This record gives sequence, C-alpha cells and structure tokens, in this order.
Amino acid sequence: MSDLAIRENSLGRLASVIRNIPSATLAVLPDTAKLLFRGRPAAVDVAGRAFGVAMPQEACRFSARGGRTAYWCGPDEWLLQAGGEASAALFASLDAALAGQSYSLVDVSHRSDAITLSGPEAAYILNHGCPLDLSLQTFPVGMCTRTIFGKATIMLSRPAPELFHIDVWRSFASYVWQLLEEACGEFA
Amino acid sequence: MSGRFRAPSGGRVDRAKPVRFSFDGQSYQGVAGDTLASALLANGVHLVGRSFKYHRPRGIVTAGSDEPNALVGVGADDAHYTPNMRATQIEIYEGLVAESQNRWPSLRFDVGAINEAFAPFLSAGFYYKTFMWPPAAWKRIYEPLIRRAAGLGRAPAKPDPDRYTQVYAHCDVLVIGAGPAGMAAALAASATGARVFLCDEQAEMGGSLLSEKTAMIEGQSAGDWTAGALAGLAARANVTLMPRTTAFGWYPHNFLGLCERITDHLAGADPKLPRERLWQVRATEVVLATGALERPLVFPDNDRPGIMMAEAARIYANRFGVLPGNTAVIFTACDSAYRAALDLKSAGVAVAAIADLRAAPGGVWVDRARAAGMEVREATVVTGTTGRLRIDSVNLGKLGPDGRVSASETIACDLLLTSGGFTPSVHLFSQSRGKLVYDEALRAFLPGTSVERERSVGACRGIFDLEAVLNDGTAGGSGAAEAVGFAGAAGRAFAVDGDSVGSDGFIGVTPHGGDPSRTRAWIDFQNDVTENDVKLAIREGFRSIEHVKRYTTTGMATDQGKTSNMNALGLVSQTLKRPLPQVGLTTFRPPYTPTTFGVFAGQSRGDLFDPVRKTPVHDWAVAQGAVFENVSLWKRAHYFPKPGEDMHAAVVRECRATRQAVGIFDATTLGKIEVVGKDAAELMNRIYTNSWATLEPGRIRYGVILGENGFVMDDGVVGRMAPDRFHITTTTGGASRVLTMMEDYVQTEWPNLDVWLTSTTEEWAVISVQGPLSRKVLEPLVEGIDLSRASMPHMSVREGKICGVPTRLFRVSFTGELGFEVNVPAGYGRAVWEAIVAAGHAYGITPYGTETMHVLRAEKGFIVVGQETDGTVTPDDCGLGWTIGKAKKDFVGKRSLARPAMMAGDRKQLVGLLTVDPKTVLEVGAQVVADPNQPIPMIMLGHVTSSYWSATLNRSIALALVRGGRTRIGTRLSVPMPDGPIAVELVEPIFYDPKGARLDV
Amino acid sequence: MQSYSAFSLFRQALGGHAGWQRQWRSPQPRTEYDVVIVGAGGHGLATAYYLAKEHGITNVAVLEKGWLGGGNTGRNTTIIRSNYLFDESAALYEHALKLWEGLSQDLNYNVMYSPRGVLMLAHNTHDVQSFKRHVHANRLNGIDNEWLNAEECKAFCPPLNVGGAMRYPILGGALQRRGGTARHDAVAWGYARAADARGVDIIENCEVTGIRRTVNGAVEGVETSRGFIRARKVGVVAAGHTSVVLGMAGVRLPLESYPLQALVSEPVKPAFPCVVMSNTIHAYISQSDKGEMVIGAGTDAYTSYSQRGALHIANHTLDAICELVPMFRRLRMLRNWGGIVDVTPDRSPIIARTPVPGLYVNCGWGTGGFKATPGSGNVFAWTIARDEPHRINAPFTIERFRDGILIDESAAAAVAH
Amino acid sequence: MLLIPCPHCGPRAELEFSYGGEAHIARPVDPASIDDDSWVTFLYERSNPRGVHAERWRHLHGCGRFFNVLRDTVSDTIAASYPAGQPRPALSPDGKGTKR
Ligand SMILES: Cc1cc2nc3c(=O)[nH]c(=O)nc-3n(C[C@H](O)[C@H](O)[C@H](O)COP(=O)(O)OP(=O)(O)OC[C@H]3O[C@@H](n4cnc5c(N)ncnc54)[C@H](O)[C@@H]3O)c2cc1C
Ligand SMILES: NC(=O)c1ccc[n+]([C@@H]2O[C@H](COP(=O)([O-])OP(=O)(O)OC[C@H]3O[C@@H](n4cnc5c(N)ncnc54)[C@H](O)[C@@H]3O)[C@@H](O)[C@H]2O)c1
Ligand SMILES: Cc1cc2nc3c(=O)[nH]c(=O)nc-3n(C[C@H](O)[C@H](O)[C@H](O)COP(=O)(O)O)c2cc1C
Ligand SMILES: [Zn+2]
Repeated sequence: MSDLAIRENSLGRLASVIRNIPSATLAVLPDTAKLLFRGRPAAVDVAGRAFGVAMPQEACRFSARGGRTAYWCGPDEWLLQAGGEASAALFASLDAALAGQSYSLVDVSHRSDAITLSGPEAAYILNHGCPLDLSLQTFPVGMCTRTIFGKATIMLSRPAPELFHIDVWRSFASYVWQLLEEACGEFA
Repeated sequence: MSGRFRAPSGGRVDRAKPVRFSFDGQSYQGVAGDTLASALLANGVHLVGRSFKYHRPRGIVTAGSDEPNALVGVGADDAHYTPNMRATQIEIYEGLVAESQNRWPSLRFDVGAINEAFAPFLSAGFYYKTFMWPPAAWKRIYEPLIRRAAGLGRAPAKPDPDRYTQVYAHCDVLVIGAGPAGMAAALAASATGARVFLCDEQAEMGGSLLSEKTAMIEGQSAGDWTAGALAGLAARANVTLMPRTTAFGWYPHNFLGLCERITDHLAGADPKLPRERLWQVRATEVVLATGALERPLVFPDNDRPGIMMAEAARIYANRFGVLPGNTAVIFTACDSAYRAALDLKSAGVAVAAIADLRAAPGGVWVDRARAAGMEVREATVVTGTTGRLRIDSVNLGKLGPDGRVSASETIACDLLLTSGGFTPSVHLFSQSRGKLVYDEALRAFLPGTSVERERSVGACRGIFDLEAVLNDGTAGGSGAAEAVGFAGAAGRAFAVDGDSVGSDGFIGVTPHGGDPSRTRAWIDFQNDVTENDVKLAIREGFRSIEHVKRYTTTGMATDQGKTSNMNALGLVSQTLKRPLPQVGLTTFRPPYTPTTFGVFAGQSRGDLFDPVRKTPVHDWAVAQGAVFENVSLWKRAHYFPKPGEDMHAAVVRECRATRQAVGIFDATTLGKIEVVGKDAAELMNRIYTNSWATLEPGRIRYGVILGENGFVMDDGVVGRMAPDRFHITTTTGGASRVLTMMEDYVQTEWPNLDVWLTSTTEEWAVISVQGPLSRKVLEPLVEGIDLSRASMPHMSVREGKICGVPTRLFRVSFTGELGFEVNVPAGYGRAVWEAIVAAGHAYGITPYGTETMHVLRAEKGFIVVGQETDGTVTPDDCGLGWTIGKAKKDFVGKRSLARPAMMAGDRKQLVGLLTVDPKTVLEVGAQVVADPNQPIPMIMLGHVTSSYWSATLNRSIALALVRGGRTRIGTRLSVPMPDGPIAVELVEPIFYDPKGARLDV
Repeated sequence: MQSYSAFSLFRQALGGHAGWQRQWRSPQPRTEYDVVIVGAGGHGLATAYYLAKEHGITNVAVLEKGWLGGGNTGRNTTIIRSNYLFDESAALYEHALKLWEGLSQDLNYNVMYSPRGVLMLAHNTHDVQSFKRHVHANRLNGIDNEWLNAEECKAFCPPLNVGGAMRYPILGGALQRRGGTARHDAVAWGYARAADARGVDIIENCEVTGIRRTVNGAVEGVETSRGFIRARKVGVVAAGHTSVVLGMAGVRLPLESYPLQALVSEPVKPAFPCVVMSNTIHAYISQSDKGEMVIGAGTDAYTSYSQRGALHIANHTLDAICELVPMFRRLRMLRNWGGIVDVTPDRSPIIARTPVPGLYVNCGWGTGGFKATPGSGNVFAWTIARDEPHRINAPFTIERFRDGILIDESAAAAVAH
Repeated sequence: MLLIPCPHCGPRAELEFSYGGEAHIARPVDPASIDDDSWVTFLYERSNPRGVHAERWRHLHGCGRFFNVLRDTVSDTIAASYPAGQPRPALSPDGKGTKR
C-alpha cells in the first residue's frame, strides 16, 4: 500500500476562519523542509557550501538565497529551511557532504508550523506576548531569534519592516495564533 | 445648571455638555470634564463615605489619587461593580452609577456609627488584648463580627466580563508625570530624536498647570502654554503620550509597570477595547516628574466633611469651576494656601479667616491676601471643629511662644481648607531602591543617590518654583537623552511671570492644647488612626516606625498614606523626641495606586491561561467522543466511551480488545530527543543508568535517568538509529526536564563530547498499535520493513515507509502484547492514524485512552514515573535495579546511590498487592500497615501507587511501595480505610504473563 | 506581665489608655548571656520564650538586626496547616498546630489564630492521587484532612470557579478544617512580650556581624553592631540570612535564599471564607480579618537578598487567582512585597546542632515556616537547652543530606507552603 | 524582570532564560572516589552570598546556551556575563563592572 498520506498543518482550521484586519494580518506560511544543523566550526563551512547558503556567523541573523534560508539559532546551531523541497533529499545531500565532520543533522520539517504577521501594527501586536524591542533599530530586517510569545517559545524573524515570521512548534501554534488574534482584537 | 455650586464660568469643564449620573440612587447632573468628586461638590454634596473603623462621616479631601476618604463603589451591575474607587479620579459619563460604602442602611444614617460609642475601647491594637475568652468564641463570635465590621466596599459578585491586555514596550526615555517638569523634560528629550514616552495618571495632561490661573509662561497663560506644549509633543513621531496611565511599579533593571485605563470613563465603550492595558516598559532612562502632594494639617476633629486640602479647593475652583463651599476658613503653615484663598475668593467663596500657624507670616502672598481684605490670624491654630455631616464651625486658638494654646474664637464656616506644605512624590524613586535624603530646609525626603538609570525633576525633588521647575525638567530631559547616547540636547530657559509660594510647612500634629486622651486628631483618615493611637503604640514600646505602622495600621489603607505618612512620622518624631530622619520612612512598594487584578492577569484566561497542546490525532478523538484529561500542557484522550458507557465499561472493553485483538493509542505526547554525534553513545552512557555501547543499531533499550541525587527522574525506550544517532523517548511531562538536564551536562560538564541534542517531540506523531493482531493490521501498510518475528524482534526499530510516508517503526510494548509504535512526521499523523484504523477495522481495532494504557501496563508491572516514583524513589526501590549497568564506573546519580540511606534494607520497594477479596479495588494513595488495629498514629509501611480493576484477570490489582516490600512477598498486610481495613497479599509486581511469552510472537 | 482581657481593656479605656505598659523592654545588651538567639522573627522569639518557660533558661538575648518581626514573619501569607505527608513533617507541623490552638491563651495575646479551613485544590489526576495519599497518611497519623469532590469544594468555598471554562478545572480538594491563618505580627509581638516578661532581653537594631570561637572551636560569643556579646550557646534563626550568619562561623549549609512575593488587595467586606491553595496553577488566597485578599505564589527563579521580585511573578499569581475566582478580576492590588526565603534541597527545615560546639541552627523553612512557628521554637529550645534534639526534630539534621535521608515533601507531592 | 546579557544574543528579558544555580561547581571527575562529605558538598552546599554571586543562566528561549553571570544579590546589578567554562572575572573596585 502506498497511498501518500496527506500532510496537515496544525493551523489549517484556525486560518480558515480568520478575520483579516489591515493593521495586522495573520496568515499561515506554506510547509517547508526544515533541518536543524549543529556542528563544530569545521563542519559549518562545509554545511554552508552544501546548502548553498553560508551559515550566518553573526548572532541572530538569517541569510537566504534561492528559496533556501539559514537561520542562526545559537552559536553552533542553524535552522536550514528550503521551501518546496523534500526534506529527505535535502537531508541526504547535506549528510553526504558532511561525511567525516563532527556535526548533527536532524529533520524537523514537521516539528513546527509558521505564521506571518504583517502590517503597520505587527510589532505592537507581537509585543502583546513578546518582550523584545521590535523597533527597526534593535530588531532590523534580517534578524531572527528564538524568544517567547506569551507562554510559548517561538522563532521570530523579520524579512521586511512590517513583516514577521513566527515559527512555532505544532502543538503551541494554535495558542500563539489565538493570542495574536486576541491582541488584534482592539483593531478588529 | 450643573449644580448649585458651579461657578458661571471658568475652568476646563464643558458646561454645554451635561452629564447625568447617580450617587446612592439619587440622580445628579454634572458636565463633561467633571470627576465624580467635582460633580458632587458642584451639587453641594460633601458627605460621600464612612470611615473604616468608626464609620465617621467623611467628605472629599483632595482632588487626586491621594484621596483618602472619598471611596465609592462604581458599576451599574454586579459584573462591572468595582469597590473602593476614588471619586476624585472617576471621570463621570452619562449613566454612571456610584454608591457610598461601609454604611448601612444609608450614608446619612449609618448603624455602624455606633462604633463611635465604643471608640474608647477600640484603641490601636485592642483586638490583640481581648476576645481570648472563652477560647471557642473567637472563631464563632468575635472573628465573624470583626470581619463584617471591617472591609470597606463589597467585592464584585459576578465574573468580570471585560478584557484586559498587556503589552511590552521599550523607549529611550520614560517621563512619568506630565506637569510642567515632565512636559519640559519630554520636550527636551524628544528634541534629540530619542524615543520618549510621557505618561500621566490623569485624564488630562498638564499637572499643576491645569489649575494655574495667574502665572504666565513665555508670555502665555499656563493653560495656553500647556496646550501648545502638548500639541508640539503629539506632533513628534518619536513621542508617545499616555494619559490615564499610572506608573505603578518599578522593577529591577528599569522595568516599569504602567496601567492605562481605557474604557472606565466611557459610557457604552466599544466592546473591542480592553478595559485596561498593562504597559510593561523597559526604559533606558527614566525621568520622574511626579510632583508633590499637599500635606494636611492634623488637629482635633479634622475629619469632617467640608475639611479639605487648600490646593484641592483651588483645583476645584480653577479647573472644574466648582465652589467647594460658601464660607471658608483657612488653616495653613505655608504660602500656597494664600494663593488658594485668593483664587477661591475670586471665584466667589467668602474667606472668613486665615489661621496661620507661623508666628509672623509675610511676603507677597500674605500681603495680597490682606489687601484682598482677608483676616490673617498669625500664630493661630485650629483646636476643634463642629458639625455632624458637614463642618459648621471652627475653633481657633492662639499659639503662644511657649507652645501653649489659648482659646480665641469660633468662626462659622462650611469649608475649612488646610495646608501643611508639600511632600515630594518620591514613591517611584524609592521603589527603584534609590536612597532618600532628608532635607532639613524643605522638611522633605528627597531623591538621593540613584540605583537605576533615572533622575527626578521638578516638585518631586523639592523644586517648587515654576520657572525653576520648567528649567529643571528641561535639564533632566536633555540629560536623560544624552545618557542614552543622543547628542544635541539643547538647554533652554523658560521665562515665567509669577510668584513662588515658597516651601514652608509643618509635619506632625499641630499644637492644639487639648487633652490628648479626649481629643481626636486624625492622622490616617481612611484607617481611622488618631494621634492617640500613635502615642499609645509608642507608649507600648512600638518605637520603630514599621512597628507603629503595623500596630496602628497608619499608612496601610488604600491610599498607602500618601497624605498621612509624613504626619505620622512627624508625630513619632515629636513624641520620641528623635529627629525625623532617624525615625525613617516605611518602605514604598508597588503599586503606586491600587491596580486591577485583571490587568495583571491580562489575556491569560480560559484557553489562553496556558497553551493547550493537542496532538495531530486530537480532532479525530474528539469526533469519536473521547473524554480528555490534562497531562502537563497536553490534552490526552482518557477513554473512548461508546454511547451509554461509563469510564469503567469503556476501559474494560478497550482492555479486552487490546489483549485479544488490537488496540490503537495516541502516544504522540511522549517526549523525544534526537542524540547525534560521534560521542552519542558515550553521552548516553553517562546520562542513563544502563549501558549503551553494546546496543546495535536497529535495536531498542529501555532506559532510566536519575537526578544527580540518585532518584529516578525519567524513563523511556531509546532506539539506536545509527552508530552515532539515538532516538530517545521520555515521559510526557518529563520531556523538557530531561532535555534541559542533558543539555546542561553536554554544555557545561562535558563540552568536549561531539554530540548534540535536538528536541523531536513535535516532529513525530506516535501511533501505538498493540495487541496480538497488530502485525496483521500494519503489514499491508508498510513498505521496506519486514515485520516478521524473525526479521523484526521485540525491541527493535526499522526505518521505511508506512502509507507512503517515512516512518520509524518501533517494535515495543507497554501493554505486554505484541505491539508497534509507528512514528511518522507529525503532519501525516492524522492521515496515517486513520489509515491504520481503516485497515484495522476488519480486526476490530479499538482506540484506547490513557486509562486503558495504565491498566494494561499495571497488569504487566510496568512502572510509570511520577506514579510509582515520586522523587524519593531509587531504581532499586521501584524494581529497576536491573537497569543499572554493573560495569559502569559512573553515570548521573550513581554516586548518590552509594549514600548510606540509599542502600538501607528497609526502603520502600515496589510490590504487587492483591486484595483478599478480588472485587475490592484499592484507592491510590491508600496506606499499607501491618496491624490495622494499632492505635493512632499508626506505623505506615507504604502506600498504593496504582490500582485498577483488571478485566483480563477479572479481579483488582495494585502496585505499592512498601517498606522492605520484597522480603514481605507472600505475606499479608492491611489497608485501613475509614470504613474498615482491607486485607491484601503482597505479590510480585507483575500480574499478567510474567514470562513475557506474549511478546515473543 | 500586665494581663490582657476585655476587663483590662475596659478599665484602661476609662483612663484614656494611659496605663498600658510597654509590651517589651528595649534593654542595653549585657556582656554575657547563657544563650544568644540570632534573629527576632517568630521562630527566634518563640525559641527564647520556650527556653525561659520550659527549660528555665532566662539569661537569654534575642538579637535582631532590624525591628522584631520584620523578616518573613512580618511578610508572610499566614497559612497554617499540618497535613503534611511524611511522618517526620506531620509530627513537626502537628506539634505546632496543637500549640497554635492554645497560643492566644498561653501568651495572653490574641494572635487571631483562625481555623477557617485550608483547601488545597486538585486540577489533574496526579493531584487527586497525591492529595488522597496525604488524606490517608494524615488520617493514620491522627491529623484531620479530608477529600472533597468539586461540588463539595464549591459548597465549602462558594466564590470558587468550579466547572466554569477553566483551563485546569477543579477536580476536588483536600481540606484541613483545623488549618487556617493567624495574625502574623501579633505572633511576633505576643512571643516578644511573653519572652520579655520572663526576663529575655530582646535587642533590636543589633546586627550580628561575627561569631567568635574558642581555640578548640566552640562558640564564645557574637560580634555585633553594638559590640561583642559573650554567649555559651548561640542559636541562629535568621531565615533568609542564615547562610550569611553561619558563614561567620565557617559553616556552609545546603541553603539558598530566594525572593518570595506576596500581595494584598484593597479591603472588601467578607467575600472569601477560607484559605485556598492551588499548587498546580500556583496561587493561594485567603481574606484577612481586615478585609484584604492575601495572595501569594511560588518564589522568583533566582537567589536574592533584595526582598522584592519581578512583575511577571505577580502577573502569573494573579492570572491564576482570576481563573479560580473570576469575580476578583476587578479587585485591585493594594501592595506587593517580597521576603527572602531560605530553601534546602529537600525543602524541609534544619533544626539541629551544627558541627561547631554550642552553635545551633533553625532554618530552611522556605516558603512555609510561619505555620511551624510555635512548634519550631518549642523543639529548638529543647535542642539548645539539652544539647540534643527533641524527638520531633531529630530527623531534621544537617547530616541527612550527606546520608541521603531526605524528607522531601515537595518531591513527593509538589506541595509547598 | 531582569535584563540579562546573553553573551551571544545580547541583553534579553529574564523570561527568555532559566536560572541554573551557582556557577563554577564542577562535577567531580571521579565521583566514586570521593567520600560522602565531599559529594554532599558538590551536590548541595552553596555559597549563597549576600553580594556578588556567580550564577548560571541558560538562554532557554533563545540561543539555548548556558552561561555565567556575576549578579549582586542585594541590588540585582549585573556586573559581568561570560560563557560557561570561562573563569570568573575579577570585578573592578566599584563592583559595577569587570576589571579591564
Ligand atoms: C511572601 C511569603 C509568604 C509566606 N507564606 C507563608 C505561609 O502562608 N505559611 C507559612 O507557614 N509560611 C509562609 N512563609 C514562610 C514564613 O514566613 C517563614 O518560614 C517564617 O516566617 C520564618 O520565620 P523566622 O522567624 O525563621 O524568620 P524571620 O521572621 O525572617 O526572622 C529572621 C530574623 O533574623 C534577623 N536577622 C537576619 N540576620 C541577622 C543578623 N546578622 N543579626 C541579627 N538578626 C538577623 C532578620 O532581620 C529577621 O528578623 C512565607 C514567606 C514569605 C516571604
Ligand atoms: N510649594 C510650592 O510652591 C509648590 C509645591 C508643589 C508644587 N508646586 C507647583 O507644582 C508644579 C510642579 O511641577 P511638576 O511637574 O513637578 O509637578 P505636577 O504636580 O505639576 O505634575 C505631576 C504630575 O505627575 C502625575 N503623576 C504623579 N505620579 C504619577 C504616577 N505614578 N504615574 C503617572 N502620573 C503620575 C500627576 O498626575 C501630575 O499630573 C509647579 O507648577 C510648582 O509651582 C508648587
Ligand atoms: C497578612 C498580611 C496582610 C497585609 N495587609 C496589608 C494592608 O492591609 N495594607 C498594607 O499597606 N500592607 C499590608 N501588608 C503588607 C505590609 O505593609 C508590608 O508590605 C509587609 O509587611 C512587608 O514589609 P515591607 O513592605 O515594609 O518590606 C500585609 C502584609 C501581610 C503579611
Ligand atoms: Zn542567547
């Protein structure tokens, strides 16, 4: 038997009933391949070359190229994201390139789902649960970091001045979504 | 007209917009811009409340958040009712409903006022001295009486429907207080480009300038200048103006709590809006511009309605166009009350006399008052007042140079204004842990050395002259911006045309010549603390100001002594003849003014109280009618009742199906960690009690983790996916604990190991298919995995596909039956689950929940961490001694196991319990004893950790931890219950298929 | 000691209360005492009282760096109960509870011990099982504690939100009817007055800055901000500061000091009849006789001596309270403060001799020692007087950590306070 | 809420961190070889100072790293933050920063 099972996004149902408001718009990002890479310095360059995007060395930054993005998560930790790709193939190619290195590669494609929050009030809405200073000076475009939102951990990144991506573990995703909606409440 | 006492013109209220409201059931009219206090005064209402202890009639004393007396309950219905609101801060709106408190049946005729008759007995701390006899009467009679008498307003009786929100915010400079000092600071700081927040607790910004009639700033009236300044600030993109926002708390590292009131002042507020918002602000620099509070003078009978702060009366007249009386007497120790007298007079209030405590008052303000025809009595004090529900006369006395007071005259009046000078508002500075310094000249505690990055400007640091205040604010704002790193802060000097009122004042109880035990001079109005109370406390040895506070309750009321603390301090200083700074202040604590619980709780209510974690199978289980239980943050299906079934029936059915055919269970919530790296096995060896070096890839082992203290912390099966890759499972609740502990060791103890940990809990959905037919169900669904006994033995793991998606297929059993745990990427969990259910249909596949899971594992004697263990249990205690790798030199917790008590023979050990009557099911937590007839306290040998009805065995089973349990196997013990002892037999803790034959298929 | 009663109050009232005597003296420290107690909290004062009353040792000084009762005794949420799980703790807290029951009369000072019932809420299966374990163990130890189902909880405490839309519904609770509250300050003052009357010198504003030892290591006395005071025995009862004081004698203990916050609402008329605790959602609440809701929760995360804590702790405390009692959302916080609690690895106290001859310690009460005040002072006095532990505190040694004989109530049940 | 400087991510709100107790308490290399007294010292005894405390924090909801901080337990002032494994820095005489 080989019927391909259907992939479900944990936010599917919530996203289908969203009331959009212009000042802060919520949406669900499409599924992507996600690998978590960790390793000794020597492995980092190798991984970057194999992935096609160098692992950002500056803390809390991401770099993207051709649909692939490498997010700095920690001093020896990066989240590699590849839109529209199969994670198994990506895993295999990186794993092969890294042979002999000291590293860890784990497929986390399904661990989290991702939300976009956009609009002029996006930062204000996020600050309903996130204690970071989200002004463009301290949280510029190109920045990413794990942080908290209410009582959940999120991975927050800023691809554009009024656009945030929130990557959140599946089972916390609906909480984060609902808390965002609650915060949007005063604009609704 | 909006009340008999409304001046025809003047003030900042809008006479064209009448507003109707009710107080104690009576309807009144005010105007837009009124507070409840100003509107009541405009209607001639002075009696607004009763005091806490003696139910004394009380009126409005101040015009701000320092109000001690005018507390009312607000709200038209139970769900919106809020007690203890200060009338001076309530903005009226159409339909506002307010009522007085602490009186019955009515404000004018209050039965509680009978306490007055007992006042002689109700001295400070009287309750510590009595109500002790007979001992039983305290609980049944005295305490309920005391409780009912105390308590001010009534608690709301219905759940609050309003929303509250919380926001984090950051700024370069937070300016607190939007009087002249704060506005000047905000102007200066924002001119540099710094991000500036300016907050003020009042509805309108401007602080003292809102009631300033004569002074001119830069050629403009105070009102015009304020409007211009605020407009200028509002136009700057880097400035956020926050009216109705109280900075209530200062927490370490310049983190401040601000409460913004959003809808309380609106009739029919937009339901989208939160009632209040908590701003949690991290400010690089803080500028305090919180002003100063006028201090009352304390004298006998100083608490009658109609006795008011001079500055408050000035505010009512100048800002609200309200005359707080017809004929005023003024009792002062400073010049500012002269200014108030002049403003009141020009508004239409007759000033009968000014009694000045000072021997020879003089200067421009005194001259002006005299010139305006006011009678100024030098060295004169108030020795008493009369009037039941409102003051009707004042007794004055002459203060001799020797301090003696001789009676002089009685003056009729309906208003007595007092001023003892100003107390700088250092509350927040003190909260920031800055040290206060006493300034003898100003008679005030002023901000000293800073601890946080902050500065004070204006009246809150003792600068009272308006021009100086503005310039101080400017300097403070510039300084703050510069300290943040903004250049270009320009100095600016304001020119003010106006006269200073100086800084005279008085602290303590004014000389009154009365017999201290007969007169009552009120220090703390709200808590009814008198001069005598404080003196009594001191007499009884309560010398520390902290003791005086707690014994008399002075300063402990809802106003936290804003108007009274300095006078209490002064009185202690007078009585002990100890300099004031040596007596010291009590501690300033948050909140600055009482702050709603709801705003602290914010959005965290219902489902947002804590995240609700659901598995991919959750909705399917809901559709099947599953009953759920909370396990840590997760919702887990507890059982799946068919129509008409209770839990017991469902569990019996689920157990039978699993033992006899096949059951399906959602195990997704188990924690999972991927351990990867060359040294993965080495780390496993160091963390777990077991040995991992010999585990072949493709095999699984059950592992146990101890805390470094030697007690069982977690367990789970671990699959070796590759030489350098392990797939760990942990308990549902233990997942993050285990990961954190492992990270700790990897990062800080053994950083040289080449190994990394990744949480994969949420990557995998785990579908447990258990039962003799499980293989048959799964076989047709998998690709590239041979499920046969020969190729995939018990405790092995294979990678391949199921339903076309990748899987890590574990052959494990927590039931004792042939079983598999299908791990698939979580997004496929639901689809694969449904496919298995469909494929299993023919075999009678039955979904089961956590209860059945527990029964099945208990039948097999498998422990559950947290149930059989509780943080005091070693591996040996719970029968897991076998997991300890004998050859291992070390692992986390090993050394602790070698401590004497950990090896004692009489430790509690895991055993099975069979009730002698097989139908009796023991209660979990019940205690086990040898002799149920022994006297209490009994010697308890242990307790039941798990207990179930076993459908398979058709009897009850239980697990227990029993002292020296293993040596007692075969003997009988007893479980004493309230309705009689239950005899139990101790057996091996495995009830079903002890040889494990059913697994080997 | 001047007698307190309704009659004496009446008589004094007629005289304008001029005749009340000082409740305690404020003596100059003598040069030498038989016993010096460091710390005039409830436990230290009770220790001195029982030394005098039960062991005839009256040449005692209690040294206090600030004002008596100003430590955790003056800042706790006053919950009293004895329904502890393990025999050792149950014996200790029940000993205290029995003393509470007669304390006002014993001290001739109304400490307002109010046995209004302490209800501990269960929100999940684990709570239910663990509380039932307590109930059974307590019953066999002769300590009252009973299981209530959710409806019974509601009947006992009507404001509770039972069955509403709660994230963690109330499944039931364990009720100790004899549990309740007492007026914290009065406890300190009552003991101070009674100890003073028996000759104990209570010396405030006297900080112990050093512990002097003889050549053979025994205690000789204490250095203080008011000079050296010789003492044959020194008992340290300094709560959050115990590490600091014992460090002066070179003794290191398994102790850490954490901030613990509490808060009160504005006073309202009686609206909450008992004490309710929820360890699962972290909050507890009772209403004082003056009308404030007295509320607390868990400690802040980090060690501290600053007697304050973080805003987010207050937030979490109050979100839990508002879940339990949604109509209290509109009540307002009047004051929020912190104390410094000393926590041992097993969260049980140490009441014992130290390795230094003549030096004794009573500490580690953490978040829950107010309820133990009379019992703790009572057995500590015994320990100092006889240089050996009372039967009840014999298990509460320092050595238990080395030997692994922990008394870990919180590990067993995740219950503190 | 403290503002804690993560050596990797910069200053962040306390909420992102978990506290890890006193720093520089190394696990004995060979626990089996030490006596019970030494073991209890490692396991439980802490300096618990009133003043500067070297303590561990983990940037749990951030980069995940453990690191050490010198914090004054009376004033909450943080004088230094340094990666795990590095020795405790010496404080400047005013106690407000590290010696340079
Ligand atoms: C917010 C909070 C809530 C609590 N709630 C409860 C509760 O509900 N129920 C409960 O049972 N317990 C509770 N507790 C715990 C309880 O308050 C304490 O366990 C108990 O009060 C400790 O009493 P003590 O006498 O040992 O300590 P303290 O009252 O703290 O006394 C110690 C004294 O030692 C003095 N001292 C310290 N160092 C020196 C020195 N060098 N020289 C001289 N004197 C010194 C201190 O100034 C202090 O006065 C709570 C604690 C807090 C902080
Ligand atoms: N004796 C005197 O002459 C004397 C005494 C006091 C004040 N004054 C006059 O008062 C003015 C002083 O100006 P200023 O700006 O320093 O004080 P201010 O009283 O004009 O302004 C202080 C402002 O701070 C606000 N505030 C206080 N605490 C707050 C908090 N916690 N949160 C939010 N807002 C808060 C108040 O609502 C007020 O609007 C001058 O005009 C001065 O002449 C004179
Ligand atoms: C049970 C209890 C009730 C309290 N009630 C009040 C109160 O009604 N009003 C008040 O101002 N403070 C009250 N407090 C708090 C004290 O004012 C004070 O904050 C506390 O004793 C800690 O001392 P500190 O704030 O001076 O450090 C109460 C404290 C306790 C322990
Ligand atoms: Zn970090």
